Amino acid sequence: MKRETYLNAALLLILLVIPLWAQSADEPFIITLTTRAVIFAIAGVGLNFALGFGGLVSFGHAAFFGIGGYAMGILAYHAQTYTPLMEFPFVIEGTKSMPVIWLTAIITSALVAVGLGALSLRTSGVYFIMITLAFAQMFFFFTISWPTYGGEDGLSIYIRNDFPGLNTMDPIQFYAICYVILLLVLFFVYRAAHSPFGLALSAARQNEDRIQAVGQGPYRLYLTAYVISGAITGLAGALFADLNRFVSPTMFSWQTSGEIMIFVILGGVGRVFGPVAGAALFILLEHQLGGLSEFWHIYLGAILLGVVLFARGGLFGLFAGREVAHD
Amino acid sequence: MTDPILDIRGISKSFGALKASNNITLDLHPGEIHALIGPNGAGKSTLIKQVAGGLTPDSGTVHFAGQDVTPLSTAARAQLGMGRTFQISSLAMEFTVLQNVVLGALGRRGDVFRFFRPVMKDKQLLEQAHTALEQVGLEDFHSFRTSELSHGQRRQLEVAVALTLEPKAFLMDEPMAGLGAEGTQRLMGFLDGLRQRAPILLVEHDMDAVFALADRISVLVYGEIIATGCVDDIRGNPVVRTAYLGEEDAA
Amino acid sequence: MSTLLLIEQTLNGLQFGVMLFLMAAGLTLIFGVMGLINLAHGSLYMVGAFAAAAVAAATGSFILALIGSLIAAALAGVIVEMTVIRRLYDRDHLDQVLATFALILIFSEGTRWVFGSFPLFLDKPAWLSGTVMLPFGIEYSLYRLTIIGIGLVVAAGLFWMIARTRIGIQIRAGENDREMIGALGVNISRLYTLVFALGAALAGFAGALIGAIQSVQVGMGEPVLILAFVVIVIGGIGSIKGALVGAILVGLTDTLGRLLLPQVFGLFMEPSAATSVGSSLSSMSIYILMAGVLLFKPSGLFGGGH
Amino acid sequence: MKLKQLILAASMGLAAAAAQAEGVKVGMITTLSGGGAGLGIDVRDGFMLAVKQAGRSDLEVVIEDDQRKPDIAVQLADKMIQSEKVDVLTGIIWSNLAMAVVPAATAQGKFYLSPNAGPSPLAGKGCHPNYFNVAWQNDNLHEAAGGYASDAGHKKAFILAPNYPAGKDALTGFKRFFKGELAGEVYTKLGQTDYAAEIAQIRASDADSVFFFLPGGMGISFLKQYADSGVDLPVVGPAFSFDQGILQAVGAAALGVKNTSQWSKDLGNAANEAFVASFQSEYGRLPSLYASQGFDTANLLMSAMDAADVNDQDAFRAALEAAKFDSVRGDFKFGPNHHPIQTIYVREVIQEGDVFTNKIVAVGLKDHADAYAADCKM
Repeated sequence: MKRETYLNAALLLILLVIPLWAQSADEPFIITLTTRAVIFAIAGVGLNFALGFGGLVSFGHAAFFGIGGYAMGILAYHAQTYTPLMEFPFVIEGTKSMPVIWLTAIITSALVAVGLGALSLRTSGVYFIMITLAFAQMFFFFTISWPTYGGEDGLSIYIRNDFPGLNTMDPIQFYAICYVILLLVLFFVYRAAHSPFGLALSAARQNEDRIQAVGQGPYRLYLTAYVISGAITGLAGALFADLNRFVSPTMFSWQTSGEIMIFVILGGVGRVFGPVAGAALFILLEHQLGGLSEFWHIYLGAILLGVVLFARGGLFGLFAGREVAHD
Repeated sequence: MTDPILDIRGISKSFGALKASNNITLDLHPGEIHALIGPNGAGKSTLIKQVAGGLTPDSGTVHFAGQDVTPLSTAARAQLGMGRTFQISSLAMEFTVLQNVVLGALGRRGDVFRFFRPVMKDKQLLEQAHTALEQVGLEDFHSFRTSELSHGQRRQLEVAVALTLEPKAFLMDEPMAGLGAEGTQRLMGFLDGLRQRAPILLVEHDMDAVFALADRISVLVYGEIIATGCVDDIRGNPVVRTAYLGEEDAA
Repeated sequence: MSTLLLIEQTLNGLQFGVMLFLMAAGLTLIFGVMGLINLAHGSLYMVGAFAAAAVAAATGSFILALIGSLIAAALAGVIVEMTVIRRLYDRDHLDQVLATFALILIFSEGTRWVFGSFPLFLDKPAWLSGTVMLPFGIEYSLYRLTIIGIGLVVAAGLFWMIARTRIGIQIRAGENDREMIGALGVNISRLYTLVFALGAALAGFAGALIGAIQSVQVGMGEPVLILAFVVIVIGGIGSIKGALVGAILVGLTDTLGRLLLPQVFGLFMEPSAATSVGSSLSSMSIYILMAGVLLFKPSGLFGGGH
Repeated sequence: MKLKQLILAASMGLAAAAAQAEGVKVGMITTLSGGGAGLGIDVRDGFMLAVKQAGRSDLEVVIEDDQRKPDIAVQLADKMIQSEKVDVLTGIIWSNLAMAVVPAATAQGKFYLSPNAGPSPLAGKGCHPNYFNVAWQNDNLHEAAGGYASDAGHKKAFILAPNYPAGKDALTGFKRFFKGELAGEVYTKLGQTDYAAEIAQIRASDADSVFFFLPGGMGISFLKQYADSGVDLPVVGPAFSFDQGILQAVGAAALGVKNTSQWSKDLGNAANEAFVASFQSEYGRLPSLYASQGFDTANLLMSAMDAADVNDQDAFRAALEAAKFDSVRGDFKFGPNHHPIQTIYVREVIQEGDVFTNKIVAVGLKDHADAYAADCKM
């Protein structure tokens, strides 16, 4: 067996044991913190699909994270205030149902990703990094100045949305939902990485001439990867909004894009489970360093710098060695 | 005589004042190896790009298998059956040897937008891949990472990938470059047989190889075809001797 | 709306653009020569402003403060280049983005640690205060006019340096072919440090100039950084000429957009809604401009093959 | 998790006569790092000064930094409620963070005392019996500025604010009390630092006065550029751009500007004089508006602790409503929606030696309540 497999299993186990322990020790906040890590992990897995497998360095994934968040915020807000979302040409009501919200988040993010991706993928390299950043900034400034849904104040949803048969306000039950979604997303991404599409996408990242020479255009591959990536990150955004029962334009900020990128790089670019490790480590650092000093960002910066300079390949690179080719 | 598979009709391409391709006409018939030679900077790479796609000529057309492919992308031309190998190895270096060849077979089959089936367990693809590896003699190396291959092995792998595409014609850009004498011999033997499966447009520096293999030779100098003919014609052509071979001797 | 206002706003747009150019020039040089995306460029801008504020507080001289900003930012640039940046040249953009993002965190919190959480005081000198009358009865801030002047002089100096001096030749060589400058017998690592220090000094200088009419505070660099990136992407990364054109374009779009968009919407909407929609759109205007440029020229207006 | 939760239990064991069986645990979520940290630090220092002076053993304060990020604030509130099991929350500076935290906290039966933010939904339809605002409703200072501008005889005002909800509230508040007409109304980009375009519009308009709400660095930038523009119309604004923390960074550019505040360091009551002196000796700087609000919040809380047990929510709420403490603002009482009814003063920026500060020059609105109280049903 490969070491990477052990590491993957260990990660999933840790994420299972910690909340269970916290539940028995009556430390609900630890559960909330772990939920946060799991949701960030989903966002990171989403970005990793474009960045790790497709080599698309998107500095604007906050756009999808935010869209997912606002999908939740807007639907739940209308349900909360008993006002229809839209009356013409047909009535759309708000909803408090999580599955409906997730589906909306996924579809909306995917649609936006089709548009943004189709435009952004005309560029490459630094230009791609910057145009994705610019699109996310457009969403950021738009939501800040768009009064209907709270502008910069954001939207508060007082009670978490519903999932059939569960009490979502109970931290451990909400955690269970997020954990299962993470598992599903990981399963999908793992399969996709080893599928025909995954092989072609990876080849396109390594060598565009090669993929063209075997008769496949890289643009469609990239666009598909970008859309899937955006949809997953959008789903994470909806969960994040439900965790906080709150959405605001901060979800669209460029720092959010940077953080999602950090999860991926900390964990290991192109490793299916990399972002899970990265997000968990990030939350741990934030939590531990925050207690050390008011100036804890300095330490965070130093650690990030250390990872980039000396631990290439992130945590997975450190513990599982160079990626083994899949046979 | 049969219709040519590849028919390049009067293509020209300029970069500013530089005429990289000047009214080039060239064709490739079934069963032949047509070699394209010329000194450095003659415009061979520019010509190959216009044939394979990626660079649109200013004027003129490229016909392939009876179809005008001038407006088509590289990928579309490959789909039609243009099997290309590159001057500088263009392989997915992180992949294993087998993955690279499976990629070729997959590209040929065309169903890349499948997200759930493990591609490396696809019997049909694996079979085609292994066959191609055997043909170029790389079967023993199938589990090697591509970046671990020697220069010559990468060349062989490029050919193997091109084979999986079951092309109607091969476009080979200096496949012998960097191969040792033994490697060159082996590849030459292989190409010799290959021409029966599909004709080859061969851009090559190695004169011995060209004269030994080619059915016809075209000489490209300063963006123009100065001569086309069989090996003996070219050998005896005084224009070619001064413009090209003489230069080669001096160097 | 009067023509006078339009002219004054155009001057404002020009001043804003020229300031952005000081930032963007360094950024684009560093990318052109070393192939490095430096997110921490905004931090150097901040370092310049804080150094100027500290020197001005100690000496009371604005000129000394400007010199202090140049030295401090260049020094910070040299230190960062030699300790961190140097290791990033042959990494991919992803590593560069993350590492320089980490540098932002370190710079920002470090500055707050040293100077505290409250904004610092930095003012223009008395002899640059007040307004001047320009032709056609335009009353305009002397200081802003000075910034435009300084910016144009710096731009001219940069063009001269690149076109005429030894170091300029090396920079151009580096932009075209990174291996070639090694072959020319140039000490590459010294050239890189020099270019980085030059970019840093320009950013710090901009920070000091602008700090005098804005607020010297932690985090002041990031908004400018993003704008500077927009500028160089529009202009074409690596091109000084592109940076200048892009900077002026962004400066004018932003300034005139803020003035004109609400008025345009006022033509067919009620006033407060027009103000609101117009302002929203104008805050997005430069990003729309950038997306538009990239759609038609995917490597910027003057972009080469990067 | 260890150091920052500066847990401050008092040293003196001899508490007041009405000591309770068990103490009160307060969770303070405020901005201590990144941009805008100065405000949070002032609130914290003001609050902790009052706690220290009282020297109680039954009051425990847990402090956390929200980094001015709503999601972090929500997470910290969860932590305070779930793990720390606090009784009372306080500390949030920004309206958007308050909107993220307060409704959920009060819904879970916690008291929330706002030392700064007062978004309008929480004063109107979204009010809650457990939510008390010790500072002001967001519109208050702007309303006073509008009132003052009319009193001062200004007929045409040019008004500007950032394009976000608090900015819109500000202009609405100003217009509510300003009797003249508007020469222009401009929304700027949030975080904008260059105001040349807006100043040019002011110059081109026929305004006779300028009102602006630009908190933090935006206000510093605006004032410096305005002072240099040659436009010399009188300026009115809320106290946020003129508080002690940033006035030094603006410098002489702010001299003479009128600003409205419910507090000023020269307010002549005994509690305030003692507060200013002790704050200065404790921290070596002059207190700001925010520090005074933090100080008042702590004293309000402790006055309620003296009167009732926090576990008896109704009694504790009644004790908070009574507001029996010596506010540094002089008289202090709550309206029906738990927002202050207070006098708002007009201050002028002056120079005292090397230091720029404010002095009271007029009363803006006396015993002013907010406009949303009628919407509050509780």
